[in-house]
Amino acid sequence: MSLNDLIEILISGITIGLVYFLIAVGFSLIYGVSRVLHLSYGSFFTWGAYLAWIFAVKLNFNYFWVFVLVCPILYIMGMALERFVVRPLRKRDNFDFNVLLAGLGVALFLDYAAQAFFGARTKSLPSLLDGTIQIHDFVFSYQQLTMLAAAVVIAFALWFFLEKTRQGLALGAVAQDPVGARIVGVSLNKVYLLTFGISTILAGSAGILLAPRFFISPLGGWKFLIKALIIVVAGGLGSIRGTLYSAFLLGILEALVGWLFGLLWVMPFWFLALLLILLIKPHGLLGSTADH
Amino acid sequence: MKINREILTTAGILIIIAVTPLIFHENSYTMHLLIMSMIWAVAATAWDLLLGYGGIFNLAQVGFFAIGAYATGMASIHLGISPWMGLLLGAVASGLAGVLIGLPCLRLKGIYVALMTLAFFEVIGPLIVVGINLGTGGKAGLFPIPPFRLGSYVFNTDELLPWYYLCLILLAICLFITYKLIHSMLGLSFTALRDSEPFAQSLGINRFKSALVVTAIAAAMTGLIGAFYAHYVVVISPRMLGLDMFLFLLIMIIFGGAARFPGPVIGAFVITFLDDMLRPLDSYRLLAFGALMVIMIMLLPNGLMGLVAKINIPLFGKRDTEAEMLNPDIPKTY
Amino acid sequence: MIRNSKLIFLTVALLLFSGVFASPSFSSEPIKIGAPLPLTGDYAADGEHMLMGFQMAVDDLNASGGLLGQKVELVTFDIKNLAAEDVSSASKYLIKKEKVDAVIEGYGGWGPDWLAFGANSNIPFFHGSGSSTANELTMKDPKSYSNMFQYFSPETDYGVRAYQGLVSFDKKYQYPNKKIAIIYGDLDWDITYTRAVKDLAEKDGWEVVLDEKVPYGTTDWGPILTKIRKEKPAAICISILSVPDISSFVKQFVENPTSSLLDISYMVVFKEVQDAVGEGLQGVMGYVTSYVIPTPEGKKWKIRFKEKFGFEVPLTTPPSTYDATMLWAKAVREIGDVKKYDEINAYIKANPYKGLLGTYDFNNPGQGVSPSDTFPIAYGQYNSKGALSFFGVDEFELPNYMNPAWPKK
Amino acid sequence: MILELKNVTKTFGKFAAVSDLNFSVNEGEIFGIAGPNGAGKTTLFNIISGFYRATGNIVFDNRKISHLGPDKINILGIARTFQIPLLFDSMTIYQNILVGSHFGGQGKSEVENRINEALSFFGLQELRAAAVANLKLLDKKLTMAAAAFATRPKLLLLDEPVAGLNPVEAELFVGLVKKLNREHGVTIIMIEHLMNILTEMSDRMMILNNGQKLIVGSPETVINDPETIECYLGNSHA
Repeated sequence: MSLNDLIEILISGITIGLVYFLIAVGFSLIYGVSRVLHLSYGSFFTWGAYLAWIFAVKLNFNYFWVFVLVCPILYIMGMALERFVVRPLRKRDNFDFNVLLAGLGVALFLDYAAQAFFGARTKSLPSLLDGTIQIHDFVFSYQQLTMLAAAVVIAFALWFFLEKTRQGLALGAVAQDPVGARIVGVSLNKVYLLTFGISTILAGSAGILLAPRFFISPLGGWKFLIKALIIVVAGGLGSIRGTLYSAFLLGILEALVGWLFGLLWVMPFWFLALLLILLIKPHGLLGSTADH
Repeated sequence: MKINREILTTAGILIIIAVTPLIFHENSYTMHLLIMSMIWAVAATAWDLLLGYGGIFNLAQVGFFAIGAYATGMASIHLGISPWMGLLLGAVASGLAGVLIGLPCLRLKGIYVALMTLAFFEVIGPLIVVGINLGTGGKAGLFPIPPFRLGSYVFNTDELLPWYYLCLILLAICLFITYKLIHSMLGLSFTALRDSEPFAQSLGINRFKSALVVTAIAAAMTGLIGAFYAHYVVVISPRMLGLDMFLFLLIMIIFGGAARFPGPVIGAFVITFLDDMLRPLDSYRLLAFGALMVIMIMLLPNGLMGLVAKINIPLFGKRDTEAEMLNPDIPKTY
Repeated sequence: MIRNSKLIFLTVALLLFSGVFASPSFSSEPIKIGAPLPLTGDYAADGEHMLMGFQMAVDDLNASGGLLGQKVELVTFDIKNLAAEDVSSASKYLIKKEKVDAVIEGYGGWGPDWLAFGANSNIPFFHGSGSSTANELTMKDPKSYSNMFQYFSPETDYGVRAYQGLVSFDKKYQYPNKKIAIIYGDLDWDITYTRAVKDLAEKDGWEVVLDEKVPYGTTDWGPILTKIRKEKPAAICISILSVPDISSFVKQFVENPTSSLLDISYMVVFKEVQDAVGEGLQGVMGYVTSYVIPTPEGKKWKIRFKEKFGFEVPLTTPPSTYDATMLWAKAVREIGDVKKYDEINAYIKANPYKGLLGTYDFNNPGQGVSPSDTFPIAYGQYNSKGALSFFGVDEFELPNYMNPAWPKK
Repeated sequence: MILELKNVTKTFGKFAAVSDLNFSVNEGEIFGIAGPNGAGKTTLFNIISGFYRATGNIVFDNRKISHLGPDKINILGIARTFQIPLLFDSMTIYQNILVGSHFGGQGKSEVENRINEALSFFGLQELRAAAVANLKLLDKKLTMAAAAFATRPKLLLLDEPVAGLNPVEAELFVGLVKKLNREHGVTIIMIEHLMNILTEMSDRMMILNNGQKLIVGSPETVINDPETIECYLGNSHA
């Protein structure tokens, strides 16, 4: 393996990592704050892309307006899910189990609703920016760079929101200790609503950003949901920083395994990596040890 | 064994299944649906042992089904072993796989078990494809898997009655095992762990051991019926690991009632026939199922069996209390 | 809340039972055609197109007074992700319950599955698997498979055609080396097809520098592209029957291309790939399993299709299911009784049928069509307008060949 | 000496919930633990009963137990209750106690005896077939204690057993605890917020603050100790 090969593999690993971070971050947030394993997350990813397709392709809006229009819709969808499905279940026994299954039901519904509205055939979104740029021997597409920029912006915005705003701090408080947070006057329901809204925006935005690269189909979200699950577990449930690390770790692993053994071996190796991480650190790379 | 609602319902179901061919044996499609329902009934019941009774979110159950099917498929095609041995082999192979998966996964807690086993489930398909040199048949699958023989009689696809009663026997065996398990001390232990893990542990229950044993048993039952499935449908391929079976089994459990033995059996029959009835809806069918799944969870969390439990039948004395419904046969005296 | 939940129940119940009553009833017994199709799941997109071909055929038959004076009715069965038990259920449902008089499927069992379930009856059974294994199995046991007809050429023939297509550019393109990269999905179809390409290439002295199987669902091609850029092969042949997979491959390849001719096999016909990749697709090539031959009837049919469904007919899928339905209908008319299955089968086997895509000739031990002058496999290339241009059908004259969009380095 | 802790420390991240704790409990005594919220009392119980792994050494009945899991520790003879009733809600009272008797108790032939004894000791005979989900708090707490008792513990850890009970119920419960100690010789460690109950019952007491031991001694010495007073007053000012 020459140095150039290695660098090229690293670049593709990092690109894959970027994709995975964008996909997994909202999933991580929602589990961290509300302890909901959100199995319909992948469907919102798909719906984000479909909504963008309506505005960008059918109505010919530019991407700025697409985001402006789609984000509020996603926010409302996420809040509706929390308010009408998750919250009623919260009061009952076996919350974890029921919410998991309800999530699967919602996913099934949303996916086939997408097929009913948009048809089963694959759709595509135009690139945000076309073209490539060459640096030394290596070529980057603007799409890749847009994704990088988006990942940085999202990571920074999330950090700012969680660390510097009142509502963000409330989210953090609930994530650490729901009972304590309620005692100091945080409304849990409001925080959960907010979390679902924001995560859904994150899922949908990832869908929009990645659709030019991966395309949209009604069941297209599942593949990414599964990957997001593995990433988030490996990183430590609820830890955004852990998600960041494990997304890149597994992305680079994917590129390496793909290069050395072939892409067929990627999933088996991922599984092995996950197994190893959890055997050494049962709560993932940066998972909190006091997880209830 | 004290006669109770669970036994009555189960016996009723088995008797109805046993006499149904008197009416339908001419209608081979209905017979086929009934056989498929029985297959799903076993798989759903075994899964419910983990999800409902054990509170163990093992999402790799469909994987065990495939392992059982592949064990017998590969052994009977490549090694020429008898399909009857194949049934046993399927159960053993899946049981072992259950232990192997359980060893790392069950040391984890709650939701981590779900994620780990889901990851494992996702990796079985790729492993089957990668293992083409070991005789898995790769993505195309294995074909044709030889049928059962009884003396000089060879089971064939034109005559479904022998398949039907063989499947019924397997179903009855699995239901008996499940019933006995739920009402054994082992059953009490994993139900206790589900209800309150810390309290159960503080009273001397070994969480890991209990979860491992029930995982192995559930996997073995699933593998057994997976092996039967392989011989019955003649062709198996990694396509069985798609989302369909996964989701449908869950819907069956929800519909019949999780931890409401024999709810999943009822769920399996209702959903299999409902799915067939809804065929004219084509792709809207799954839209309806998604909605149905959410509505059931929201409005009828204990499923159909939860409704059965509420019915008062004067003939059988007063209504069982909820707790007795769950564990009526735990010995009152030793 | 109680009223609310009742309302929900009512809605669901209505939704559920509307299905039961939706099937219309006829006074006289209609003739039923069974169509197992993937209507949900990963292959639903193709299922939709197959269904359109059937709808055209059934409407045409009924508009002309039905078949032997009886109305023709299509019975579909959703085979989801093509799992064996769904294929098995499909056969039982259609043959045993619905008692259809023919089964025609688009593709869905990859050959052997259909043989397993179709051979139990003698009703005419058409499958479009394009599987050489299916032909071989039929040859071994012609008696029990006498009702099975494969109306697509097997994948090995496409391999031959694709290889001929690729190397025929030698004069115009001047291959910089004799290296070829072969990438394929893990379906039997992909494996057998690329194996054929590989064998021919090696015989001709090409060096196969990459021979890699990839899983379906691959949309990040970085590691593979790194290998390609390292080897710089003169030709790349990739076969994976999925729009997202192939589109992302081309898109990511074009971002930093090597001077290789790119053959994306059958996926060249998909309009979605064209929409997704855009300009980058210029010069990409591939074979076309079949296409509507530009006769007057063919042209008329294409116009009718557009009027009915509102878009240009996709190249292969709807005309295939249309042809299969019509060729069966012709045999039924000739025999004069839809229930005389053995006679109908014998007729279909003995008499070639001229359809939209060419002449279907099942008169061979495998009972499958194979490519010929009258049943051509075409080889095509995207031209700069984004439309597909065919290369000569009889000989490779390459009238419209153009260099790929990416620069030759 | 039935239980001895040496240099026991438990940290969560940077926060030390219990730090360098040393104390011992004598066989047959009632040992009370008090301290402000967040002092590490429940964490200490979780360490002793094996739910948390801590550094340091714990010896019970001449055996090192610091590396064992909760089930093993229970079988060696330590049982516990929880602050909030964590019962098996889908079962009857009888079955709740059966779990303890079968899995925690020694000698399988004695299972039924242990259950009956526990039922009658805690006055639950009448309710034995009742589902626990709908019981009132007192009965839930009694069931939890009865199940723990059915494991035949040498040492019983009670985490705020009377919290949430009215004075009459609390008195009943306290009486049962004392009887358990006197008649069955069970050593008891008890966490309690209400100082008057604790001083009345305990043979010795310990005050915890910020995960550290402030003082151990007889109730009188502890309650008159200036550090204890400051700790409680200081806490109430905060």
